[in-house]
Amino acid sequence: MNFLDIISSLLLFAGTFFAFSGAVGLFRFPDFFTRVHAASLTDSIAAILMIAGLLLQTSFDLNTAKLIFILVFLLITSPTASHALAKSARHGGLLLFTEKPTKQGGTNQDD
Amino acid sequence: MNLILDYYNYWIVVFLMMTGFYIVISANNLVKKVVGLNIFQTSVFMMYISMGKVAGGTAPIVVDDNTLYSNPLPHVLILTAIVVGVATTAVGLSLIIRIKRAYGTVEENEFEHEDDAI
Amino acid sequence: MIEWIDLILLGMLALTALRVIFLKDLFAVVMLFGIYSFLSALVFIVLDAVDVAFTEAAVGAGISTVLMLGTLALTGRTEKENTHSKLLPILVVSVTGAALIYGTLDMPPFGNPDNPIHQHVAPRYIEDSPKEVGLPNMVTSVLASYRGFDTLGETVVVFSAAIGVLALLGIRREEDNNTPESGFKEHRVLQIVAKITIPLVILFALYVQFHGDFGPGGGFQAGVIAAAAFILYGLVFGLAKSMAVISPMFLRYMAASGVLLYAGVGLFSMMQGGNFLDYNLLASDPVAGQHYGILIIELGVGITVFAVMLTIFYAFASQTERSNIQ
Amino acid sequence: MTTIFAAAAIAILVVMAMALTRAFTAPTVYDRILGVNMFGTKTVLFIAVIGYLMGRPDFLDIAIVYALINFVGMVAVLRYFEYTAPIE
Repeated sequence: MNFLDIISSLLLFAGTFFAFSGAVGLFRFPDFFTRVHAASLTDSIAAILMIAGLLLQTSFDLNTAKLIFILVFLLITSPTASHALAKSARHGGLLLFTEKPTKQGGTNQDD
Repeated sequence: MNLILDYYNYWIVVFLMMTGFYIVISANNLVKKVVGLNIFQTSVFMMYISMGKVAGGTAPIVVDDNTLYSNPLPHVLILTAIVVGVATTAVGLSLIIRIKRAYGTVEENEFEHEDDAI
Repeated sequence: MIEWIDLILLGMLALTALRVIFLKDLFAVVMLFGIYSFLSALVFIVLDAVDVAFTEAAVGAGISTVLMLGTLALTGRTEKENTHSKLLPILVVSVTGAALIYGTLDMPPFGNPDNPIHQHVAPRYIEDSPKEVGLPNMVTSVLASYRGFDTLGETVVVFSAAIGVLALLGIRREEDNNTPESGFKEHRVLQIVAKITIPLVILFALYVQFHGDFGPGGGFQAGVIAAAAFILYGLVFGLAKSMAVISPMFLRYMAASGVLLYAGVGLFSMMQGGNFLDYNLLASDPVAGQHYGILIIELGVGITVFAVMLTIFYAFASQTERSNIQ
Repeated sequence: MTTIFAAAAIAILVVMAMALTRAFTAPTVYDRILGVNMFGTKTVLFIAVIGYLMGRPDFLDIAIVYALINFVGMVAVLRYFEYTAPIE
């Protein structure tokens, strides 16, 4: 294990930690909007950390370019998807957990 | 124990196949039937790919000499089968849309009782 | 290690398939089917079939999900209560499953290099194709050269699927511009991000098309990825704008010309005095001839698959838009 | 280094399993989509890591396709909701 390997494993470890915390947030937060917040933030930071960890393992070649492409693509699309999802959830009538449910009720069971 | 190690892959694939089969024959809704058909189809693909795997081998793209590669032949067959599979799925789904327009329903037990059923 | 990952992925697949049985909400069924496709592509990667994983991820998870959602928008979202007896299907399924599992006991063990399947044709491909065809990706060599005739058949099947969908659904063109503007009106962020992403995706499709000889990829995958870029455009900006970029009529010519390009290479090699699709005669050097042949027929496959996928999307989307307006 | 990659791969698999559970048992439709989306992005990272674990990192193309298809799928889902109200 040389110096680069140690840095890269630390980055990978941090990335998986954030990914895991995001997944826990998916279950533990009280309403949809807080859950989407947890999921989208940790998605981005996990992608940055893990791909940085992998980047340290490549020599400077095509794989480096591909990893950077993946990172850029994820950083553009993943927050956009979360934003659009949260927006259409708001338009679709989901309520924050602090808001009082209206007559019809704010939650939805779909099973 | 050896038996399980040798065959677990095939067994799970058979299980998936049967799940897809069950959805196809038990579901009422035609869209769900198509999903079941796709699950069945994908598990057949997995069966082929499992047969082509060589333990300790690597993907059949040349790196250097004296490397053990997995069998490329099933990959070729399945690659084209996947594209043909989505083409047939598209035809099936468009048939469903036509059925919906002609009978007003896509539940198979509902147009059995209609008078205008063929 | 890899075996354990394989086992975990297969377990997740089994759970997903089981969950699909009990769901009545068809939207959730389609979502889980998308996950199922993604998971099976992962299994393909673990089992060394990278080209197959590439195709399954693009085709199974992408195009199939989009088409199923389009169908659901027309046919309704919930499955009605099942009136069938559950007993007979369970019986049939367990008997068939037991027979199949009994059958697997006679199969050679999983992953053993001495299995009969690895003794016959495959060694020839693995040992000779890098020399005879000169490409590192054996799957592309076998697909486009050794089994080129087979692949021509598959391309024709894909082409005829487009004909089938067009015959069943047809594509409605919006003649009058009075129809309500489709697309996301209020999703401004999505529109801008889509504008940034689409060129990147098309660039990536071209890379997959022409790098497919050296890494995973090829005409089938590239066609689907390029179609996905235009599908994204159609979804975000509306079908009318997408049809203004590539008209359905042009797509029909494209689909046909791809097949013709493929078959034309075969006829050309016959005129050179060889067999149908014998690329050795396309250039003075056989290996260079193989290169030219594979490049051209992969291009033909890519064009056909792109045009067919986009035509199918147009057909489905014009159905949904029409019913939405009514 | 292989052990580190293996550990990272297993950890991402655990996260994927949690996202899958969320997609199985979601309280609202949107939670289900969120689970599916999270599953997709974690899969991209999983493929990247597993490429290094298997010693063939030149298969990162598949990760790119996953990222792309995940996005297209999300847009298709949101588009579908324009036609059918998600809350009945």
